[in-house]
Amino acid sequence: MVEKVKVRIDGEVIAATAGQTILEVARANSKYIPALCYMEGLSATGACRLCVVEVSGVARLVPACTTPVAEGQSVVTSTPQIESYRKIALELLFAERNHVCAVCVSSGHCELQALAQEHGVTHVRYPYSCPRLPVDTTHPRYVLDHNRCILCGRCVRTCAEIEGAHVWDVAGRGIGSHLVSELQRPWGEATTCTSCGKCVQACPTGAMAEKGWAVEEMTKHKTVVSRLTSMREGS
Amino acid sequence: MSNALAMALPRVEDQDLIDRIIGDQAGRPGALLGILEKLQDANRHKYLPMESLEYVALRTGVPQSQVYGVATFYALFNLDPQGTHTVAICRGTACHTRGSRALLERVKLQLGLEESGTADKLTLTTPDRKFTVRTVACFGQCALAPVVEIDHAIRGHVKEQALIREVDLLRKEAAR
Amino acid sequence: MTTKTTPKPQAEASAARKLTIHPVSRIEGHAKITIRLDEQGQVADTQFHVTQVRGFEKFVEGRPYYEMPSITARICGICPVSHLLASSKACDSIMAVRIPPAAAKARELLHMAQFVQSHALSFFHLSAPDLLLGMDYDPAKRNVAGLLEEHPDALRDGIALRKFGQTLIERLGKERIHPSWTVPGGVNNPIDPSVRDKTLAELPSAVAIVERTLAMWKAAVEGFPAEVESFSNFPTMYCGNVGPDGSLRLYDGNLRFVGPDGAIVADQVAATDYATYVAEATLPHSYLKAPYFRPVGFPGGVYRVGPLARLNVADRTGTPLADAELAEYRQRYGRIVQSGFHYHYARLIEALHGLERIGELLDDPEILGTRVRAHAGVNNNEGIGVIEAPRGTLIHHYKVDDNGAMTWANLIVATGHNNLAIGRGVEQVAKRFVHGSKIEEGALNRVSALVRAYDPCLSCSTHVLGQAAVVLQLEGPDGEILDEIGTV
Amino acid sequence: MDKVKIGTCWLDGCSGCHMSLLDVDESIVTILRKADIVYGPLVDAQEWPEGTDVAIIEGAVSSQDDRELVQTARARSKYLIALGDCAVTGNVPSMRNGIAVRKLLERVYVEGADVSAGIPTDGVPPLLRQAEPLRQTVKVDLHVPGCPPRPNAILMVLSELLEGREPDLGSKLRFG
Repeated sequence: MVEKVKVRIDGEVIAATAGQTILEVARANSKYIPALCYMEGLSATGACRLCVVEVSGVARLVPACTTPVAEGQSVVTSTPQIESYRKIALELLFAERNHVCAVCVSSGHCELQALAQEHGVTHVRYPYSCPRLPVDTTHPRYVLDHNRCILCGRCVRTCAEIEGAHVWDVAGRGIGSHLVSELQRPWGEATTCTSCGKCVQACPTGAMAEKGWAVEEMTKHKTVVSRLTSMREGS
Repeated sequence: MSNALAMALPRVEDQDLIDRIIGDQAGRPGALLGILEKLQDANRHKYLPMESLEYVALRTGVPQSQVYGVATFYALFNLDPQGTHTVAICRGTACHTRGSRALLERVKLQLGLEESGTADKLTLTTPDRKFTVRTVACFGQCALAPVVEIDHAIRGHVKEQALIREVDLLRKEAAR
Repeated sequence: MTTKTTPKPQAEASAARKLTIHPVSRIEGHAKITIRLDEQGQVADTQFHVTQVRGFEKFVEGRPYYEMPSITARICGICPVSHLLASSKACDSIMAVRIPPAAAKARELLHMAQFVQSHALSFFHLSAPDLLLGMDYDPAKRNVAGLLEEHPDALRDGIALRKFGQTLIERLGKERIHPSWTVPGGVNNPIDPSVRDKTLAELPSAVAIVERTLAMWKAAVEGFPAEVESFSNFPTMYCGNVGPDGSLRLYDGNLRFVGPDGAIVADQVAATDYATYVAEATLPHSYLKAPYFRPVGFPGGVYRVGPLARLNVADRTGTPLADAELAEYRQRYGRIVQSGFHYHYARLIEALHGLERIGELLDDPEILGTRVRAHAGVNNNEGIGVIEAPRGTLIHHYKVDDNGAMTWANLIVATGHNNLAIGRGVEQVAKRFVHGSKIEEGALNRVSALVRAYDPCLSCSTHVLGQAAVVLQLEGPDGEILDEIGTV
Repeated sequence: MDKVKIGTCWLDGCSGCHMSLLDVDESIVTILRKADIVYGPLVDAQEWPEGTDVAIIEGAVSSQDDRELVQTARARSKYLIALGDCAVTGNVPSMRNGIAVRKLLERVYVEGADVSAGIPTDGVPPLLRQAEPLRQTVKVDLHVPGCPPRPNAILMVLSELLEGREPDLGSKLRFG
């Protein structure tokens, strides 16, 4: 039994199905809400806070990717306050690691870089933490550069939910959090990795890339995850 | 897979222990935390060896990366062998303003521990595994600042000289 | 906010003095010159300081080798293409590939475009104010703005020539500065025929500019006898790349070293053997290391690189117009040209050669070939790339582990090779022009102009970590600073 | 009307942003008619002049000299532009930041020298611990990101300023 609800997004009344999230409904109706950790076909985690929206009757901003629609709900996707929060979130992502866009394999094809431009982030107002982080080059076909990881977890969920291998997870906590394969093994020695490369395609930045592509050359096939999901649902 | 597993397995008696612990916890949601806690408790050096973590993953079906994520998220768990004695120095705000950093540096010097930690948690163990020095975010005893915990006993208003004496005493004890 | 101004202690009657030029202006980077005077007010000695260091050799450790071309391009925004290419060549050698012929030609085309723009910048934007307005011209106007007033046609020529080179770079690599077109294994896109057609159409007017400028230069140089005589006018060795037939090679070739008299000391030295001949010394007063000719030793093994050196080293340029100019140049100054002032002349001849090579490469049907990239993993744990940058020989030397992570890097840049010669040149020109307690601005400018003649790329030089502007400081024998021109 | 006084300099950068400025080609003539370049690599001024209208700074702040120069530029200029990623984010120069300065210098001048090894100190400025964006040292009025910023963006910024308007970069520019 599919229950229908009516919600208002940026003033427009939209019919939706109960259980859908605000983000899903918005995107299905060509309303743009930015997001980094969300990826169609994966579970939502509400980690990056870029998709925050205003919901009538709720005092704080809520992440659109994890908030279900409800009858009579009124959603606003962009206000000066929302935009300023999104900008802060983006700036903090840059400040945390060493992105150095100019010499990144994903420059020009990076979701973080593009979102920063879209939101008019011309500089970061916080001091950079400049951690010294390794690059894992041990896998024969792929590379993991921790300097460019934003801990969105898309690789973790892709590997766990789509490939079923769950090679990746996030270890540590706070500023020390980092992506880990198995028990902190070098990627090339991870026995559960099938080398399918879907994590690389899911990565929004240059943190994961195919080996051998030079700066600016790494373009990703972002739809691989949603295509697989929809094909499986269809079968 | 079988080959890599064979190399990484813990000793047979440890396997038995892990199997027993897992058996006790079987089916409980969030069982992993309890398993790891018991495992660390049973370890002579109070830590979780990599082989044990791998075996836990194998037996519980929890992915290795998730086991590792849990083991590194909680400050309670150690991935390195701990010393016989533990000196935990608080670096909460109150203790910090009352000179806990100097206490830490002094103890490190006394025990010949050199490297400095940059992460939010610092744990250093002497090569002879007699002492582990670590920092703690807050003991909740701010009125007693600076606070140091020695072998699970809290000391308040700690002075440098008193701390040195106490650690020296433990060192001589350990030497006997 | 407080501003620190440089202290300027007054000269006491007796003492000898130190003079500092800081910044050395109209150069590509940051340098400082210290001149010590004796009690008679004569130049006792000088130091050429490069004052910035950046640490590329260290911080690239751990990075995948195939990122090196783009990372090292950020050493220099004037000749990023040189670093892109030297680095790509080092990477080709790590991959153990021979890149497709179309890719080699495409890279050389990009390189020639850079030669043209870089030589245009050095000649017109940086040095022409001295050469056309005069060494003693009002320093407030001795720059491109002054050129605009007095010699607008020359300035327009300079802008147009630089634009020709930069536009070709942009057409090939999408960006004028830091294009990412050149990659390990070749280039990442074949050349579109429209690039060839547009460039060939513009080529004649670029050639005309260089020919016009050469004619102007040949007349103007007569007005600088003292500069010709004193700008690094001393015997040194010279180094540059030549082809198997001894002709000038800028993209490929092997190293040749010649003695002060032109005798060949070492020839057809492959990139892999560079270290047999080149060693490096640290100077206590500069962040720029000083390479020297290893068989002779330090500090005697001074050699020069760059346009003057290349034309001394090569038997011919290999293109007709440039060869005709080279013949006239040699007729005027001899087979081995020693004065550093003639770097300008040599630079113009090379710009002409660069334009001719562009024409030749574009006329070659292979330039449009579509196989332009070889793919491979790590097949060598070490790779060396050598190229002639506009300022001289550039060496990239890398070591990687089996996974392709950089474990070690050494970069020897053109201005480094010239470091010892510039240092000695500063002393020579200071002794010729700087006298007494009061420093004349014109004297100061000549010291800077000597540095400028080498077209030192201090951005490149300071890849290790530093920066150079020129401060001229007059210092007494006991070290007090008597006069200082320049700012920190 | 008086010409606008522009000063430019580069700190720890590659000069590419200055080259991108020259890449406006013939438009530089238009700029030169409306503005005087009172300091910078293209002119002979030895000192950053008082009363500068616009300071255009390329590169990160990496050495004592850099810090002093940018502070002087700030104190003597009405409007300060951070031009390019090094000035805006630290960019490639900041890749050294996780490494101790001493290690960096030793790698280059001691390990990397065949003779007379040693870290230069005579007449060269000390390095700062990190290469940092300008805004961590001085107040910046406008950030123009890019490696380098494209010539048309630089031309737009300068044209607006020469017309007395505050440039609005909106979403025109990106890092890298």
